[in-house]
Amino acid sequence: MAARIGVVQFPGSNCELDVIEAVRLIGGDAEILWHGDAELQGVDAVVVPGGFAHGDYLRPGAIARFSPVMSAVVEFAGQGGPVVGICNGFQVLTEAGLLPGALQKNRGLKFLCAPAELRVDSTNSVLTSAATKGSVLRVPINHFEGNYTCSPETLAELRDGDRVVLRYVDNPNGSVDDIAGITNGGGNVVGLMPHPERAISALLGSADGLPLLRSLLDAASVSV
Amino acid sequence: MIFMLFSVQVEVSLRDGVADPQGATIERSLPHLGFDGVRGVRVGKSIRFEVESADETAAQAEVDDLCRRFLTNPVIEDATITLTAVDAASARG
Amino acid sequence: MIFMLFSVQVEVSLRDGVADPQGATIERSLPHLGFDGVRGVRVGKSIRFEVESADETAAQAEVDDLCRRFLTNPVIEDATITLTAVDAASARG
Amino acid sequence: MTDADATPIHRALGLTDTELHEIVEILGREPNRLELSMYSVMWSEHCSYKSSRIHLKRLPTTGEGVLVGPGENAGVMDVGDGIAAAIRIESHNHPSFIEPYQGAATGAGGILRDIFTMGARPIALMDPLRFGPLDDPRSRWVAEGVVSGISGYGNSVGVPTVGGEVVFDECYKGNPLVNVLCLGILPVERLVLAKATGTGNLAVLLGSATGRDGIGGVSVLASAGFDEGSEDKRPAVQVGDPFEEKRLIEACLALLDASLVVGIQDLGGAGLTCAASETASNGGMGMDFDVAAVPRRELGMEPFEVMTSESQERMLAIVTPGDLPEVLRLCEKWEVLATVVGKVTDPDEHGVGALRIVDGFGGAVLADVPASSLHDAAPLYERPMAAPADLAERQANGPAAPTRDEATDALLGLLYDTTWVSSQYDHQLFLNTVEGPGGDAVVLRLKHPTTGADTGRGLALTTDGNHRWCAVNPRLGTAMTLAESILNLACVGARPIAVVNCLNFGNPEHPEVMWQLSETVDGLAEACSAFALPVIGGNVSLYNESRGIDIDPTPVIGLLGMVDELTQRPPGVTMAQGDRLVLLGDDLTGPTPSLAGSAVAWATGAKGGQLPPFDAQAHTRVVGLVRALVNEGGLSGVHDASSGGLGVALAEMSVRSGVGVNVNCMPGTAQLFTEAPSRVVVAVAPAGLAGLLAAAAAAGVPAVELGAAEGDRFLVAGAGELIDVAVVDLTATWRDRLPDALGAGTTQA
Ligand SMILES: Nc1ncnc2c1ncn2[C@@H]1O[C@H](COP(=O)(O)OP(=O)(O)O)[C@@H](O)[C@H]1O
Ligand SMILES: [Mg+2]
Repeated sequence: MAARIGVVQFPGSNCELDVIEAVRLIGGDAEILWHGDAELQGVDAVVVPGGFAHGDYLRPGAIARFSPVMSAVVEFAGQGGPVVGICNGFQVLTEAGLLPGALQKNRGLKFLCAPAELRVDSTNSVLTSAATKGSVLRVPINHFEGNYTCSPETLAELRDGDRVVLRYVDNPNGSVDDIAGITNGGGNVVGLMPHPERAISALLGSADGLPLLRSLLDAASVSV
Repeated sequence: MIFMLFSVQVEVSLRDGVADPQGATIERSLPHLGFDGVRGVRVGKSIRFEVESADETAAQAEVDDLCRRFLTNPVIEDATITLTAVDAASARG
Repeated sequence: MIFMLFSVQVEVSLRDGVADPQGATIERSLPHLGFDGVRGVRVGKSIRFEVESADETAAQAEVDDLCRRFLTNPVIEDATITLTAVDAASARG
Repeated sequence: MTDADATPIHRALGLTDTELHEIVEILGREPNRLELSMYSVMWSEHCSYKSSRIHLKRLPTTGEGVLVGPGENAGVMDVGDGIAAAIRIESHNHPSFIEPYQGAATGAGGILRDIFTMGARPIALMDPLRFGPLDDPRSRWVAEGVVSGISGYGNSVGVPTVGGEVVFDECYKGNPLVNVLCLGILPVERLVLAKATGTGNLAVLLGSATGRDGIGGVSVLASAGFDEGSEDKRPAVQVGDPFEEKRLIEACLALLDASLVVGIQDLGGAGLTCAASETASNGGMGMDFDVAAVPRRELGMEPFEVMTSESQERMLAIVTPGDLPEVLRLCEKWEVLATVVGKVTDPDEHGVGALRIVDGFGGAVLADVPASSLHDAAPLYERPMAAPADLAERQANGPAAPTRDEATDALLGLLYDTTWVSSQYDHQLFLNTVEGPGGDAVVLRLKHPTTGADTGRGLALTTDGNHRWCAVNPRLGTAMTLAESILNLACVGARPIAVVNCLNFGNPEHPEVMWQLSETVDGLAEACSAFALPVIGGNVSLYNESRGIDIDPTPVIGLLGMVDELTQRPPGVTMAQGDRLVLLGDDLTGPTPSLAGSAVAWATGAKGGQLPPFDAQAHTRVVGLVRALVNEGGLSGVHDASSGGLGVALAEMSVRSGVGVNVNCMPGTAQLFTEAPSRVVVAVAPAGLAGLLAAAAAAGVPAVELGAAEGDRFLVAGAGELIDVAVVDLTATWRDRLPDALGAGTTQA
């Protein structure tokens, strides 16, 4: 039986179907988890996808983190369940306290939709376990608020704990320490600004998101 | 129970030491527009609303809580709250 | 010529009657977060900076102009300006 | 509009005395103020096309695959596999001048609603934009705000903006053009039209509460030019809410999927008046409309304000009473406000349905007009037209070609990279974008809208306008614009299937403008017939003028095409070290070509002359050859020579690939900068050269080997050196122009 990935849908989410398409492409099962349900329907992993949950009004993720589904996601993460937040999903996970730090407006104060090169700096996470440490992946970014910010103490913890999983080769948004993606202490919760689901085939310009998505599917399969 | 109406302004600003890309961008572009001598630009939010509460203490407590849990992200933001009682006559208006 | 330093706060708010989708969305979500009795939420910007000018009148004129030409679009926004002279000692600080 | 005002109310509302007289004829009595304001918005230029309608009739609108032509919210084509494509283009020019961010944002919002009204999921936006010159601060402010507005709205609403145009010209200084095109897809069987049928059915208003936004906007903003005095009209600005629109899209598509909707119409210009009367009259019915039931954002609104407000993000759905509970449940899920505001009523014995505005069902009747009269009885003007008096003189006065010494600077002056704009737009959402912004045309994977199944085919899109050509000769210029669009599609391996157009013109009360419009329509009609393409929709934007000066005529063409087998990315605007460069469509042996209407001529203010000749049959041969070559897969790069001619085409291939160019057969600068149609540069590996030239010969297409892609300099020579510049310098000029001018981040968001 294929691992089942639940993809959270808030009003205003927009990458949920793309994530589902990408997961299916690599042989996983994927389904929508409606934000108003407090149940995860027994999925093996959760993706909080990109988009503009609740319009990103007030702050990205500020309203979304109060949705019933998020209590269930927090509980699932606490039990070691794999949870990945992509772009807006990363913002939601930081607001929900599952990941430290915050995402501010890009340094250049512009929305940026562009290819980015990411270096895999740690494979100790559910999103990077199947990638090669030190390898460079071409994966698009698509955000206005992707400028990762945290306190010096948090940064030290992230570094010391090998928790910065992806770094930009050429920092596009001003993120501290070129951070593109981080994980929690357990390696089971990952947030990243780039969109691996957009890099799944040469026809679309890159297939470099596949090792990341495969890592997640592997992690999800463990619990199947 | 009688409720009182308060008019509230919350100024949400970035905490000291947190970089402010918006402020920096405005500051950088000002000389090109012919504005000199402006510095230290910081951009925050101003959120205004009215709240009904039993009394000023209760209102203040509710707004404090609202700011801490929702209106700010304490990792990077601070809130300054200004609370003003609205008299009943104007409240009906 | 001696210049004075002023600390300025500009509150940029949407003009009356102009829709404020952000404020409306925040207001709609509050009951779900357990906050009742809050209404009329309007979201604006708060911009703080310091400006050096010959005197208060000149400073006020410059900030007025800055608001009109750059910080707001008068078509949909109003600015409320608060100007405070900063004494020289603290200005150096 | 106070009673003390000396101007009669109808004139203040923009109605002429004759128009008032007609209203009295229709009603058999004097209209009241509510009725008058309803007629005034519906009979405005924006809603009634009163100046352009008689001309638009000349466009060919039928053809293979056309499911819905002009007259509905969007045109719809059958694209196979049970899928239909809905497409529409619209302008938001005047609002964008006044409030660039919101003007552009609400323009995007409006066109999206036109698409999902048809039952289609919007999958792509395109934004052909035209601004004043970059050295004008106000134009920079407008450009920055417009791009931020489209970015802010389009990204957030979750529809990728996959392409568009960015043009700067003096003529747009006081009147920018912000056109937006939207493409959607739907299962053929889900197609719905804006129709109210079934007596007793309910009209349900979905979406935002109604405020005083844009009251009088249609008549005041869209139907009169403006200059310094514009400030008076300012409170009419609308604010967009992409989050509301996103929920509205999801809710409406959910209603349609569940077959809960009899008819549906978006609220655009003329707001509720338009939606209520249009659905009723399209269904041959009447409607009782309860103005008191409309949820409001502001206190104290008058019925006429509610009925003409242009508050954004609203839809009117016609549903059966039995389905109402399920409709309300789905709307609640998506947090979309839904309110019953109307009831469909029977027409009278003559088949005329009445639109009655009531204060509560069964309450006072505030207005009572034949629903169809608001549309069908709208005035139709045959406005005077005249060719410009100095036409012959202008035509005789062609531009001179740049000298050898001027050539390098002339080329550098024409280059700019539009990535500054397109990188602010999500152009990849939905995983369809195979070729996005920056290519000759957009290519999107075609997946089934509900099952997601990949068809292995692609949709292609392009928007094109050329005000320079059309200023020189509106008729031929428009035909050449369509031809260029077709060639753009060929460069990505696509064949065209349908045309939409946005006609941006000056003041229709100027006879010269009406002549331009008429010529344009004829040029488009002729070209559509020549290429067997139907026009399935469009929009007309008039009064684009400032201080009495009209913009150059600017028809913008949107072209939809198909890629029949989408297995690889098109070669793109690029080339590889060592490639041979070949020009197709011209062998450079003809007489010295005209530079009339070219970018290089415009840069020196030379706006006369006669356009280079255009031969539709020769064009068709080039298009067929290029499409075949692209689909065979042997090219390493391809780019048509359009704005800036061959010089700019080669330079763009060079900067995009980082490879130099060595061309040594250029007879002169005229050949380099002419914008003669039907010319394409292709890059091939040396081994492919002979085959390529043979294919051109077999297709009857003139061709010439230009030289090589090599080194790190951009060298063009012929009988002597024309251009010599390092690729790094060429690249810096190209890449930095927009960031340098517009670079500071947005403060308008
Ligand atoms: N230039 C044109 N060519 C063809 N059809 C046009 C043109 N301009 C407008 N139309 C058609 O007229 C109809 C009404 O347009 P419009 O009033 O702008 O629609 P809406 O009510 O949605 O704003 C549309 O179907 C549109 O496609
Ligand atoms: Mg419409």
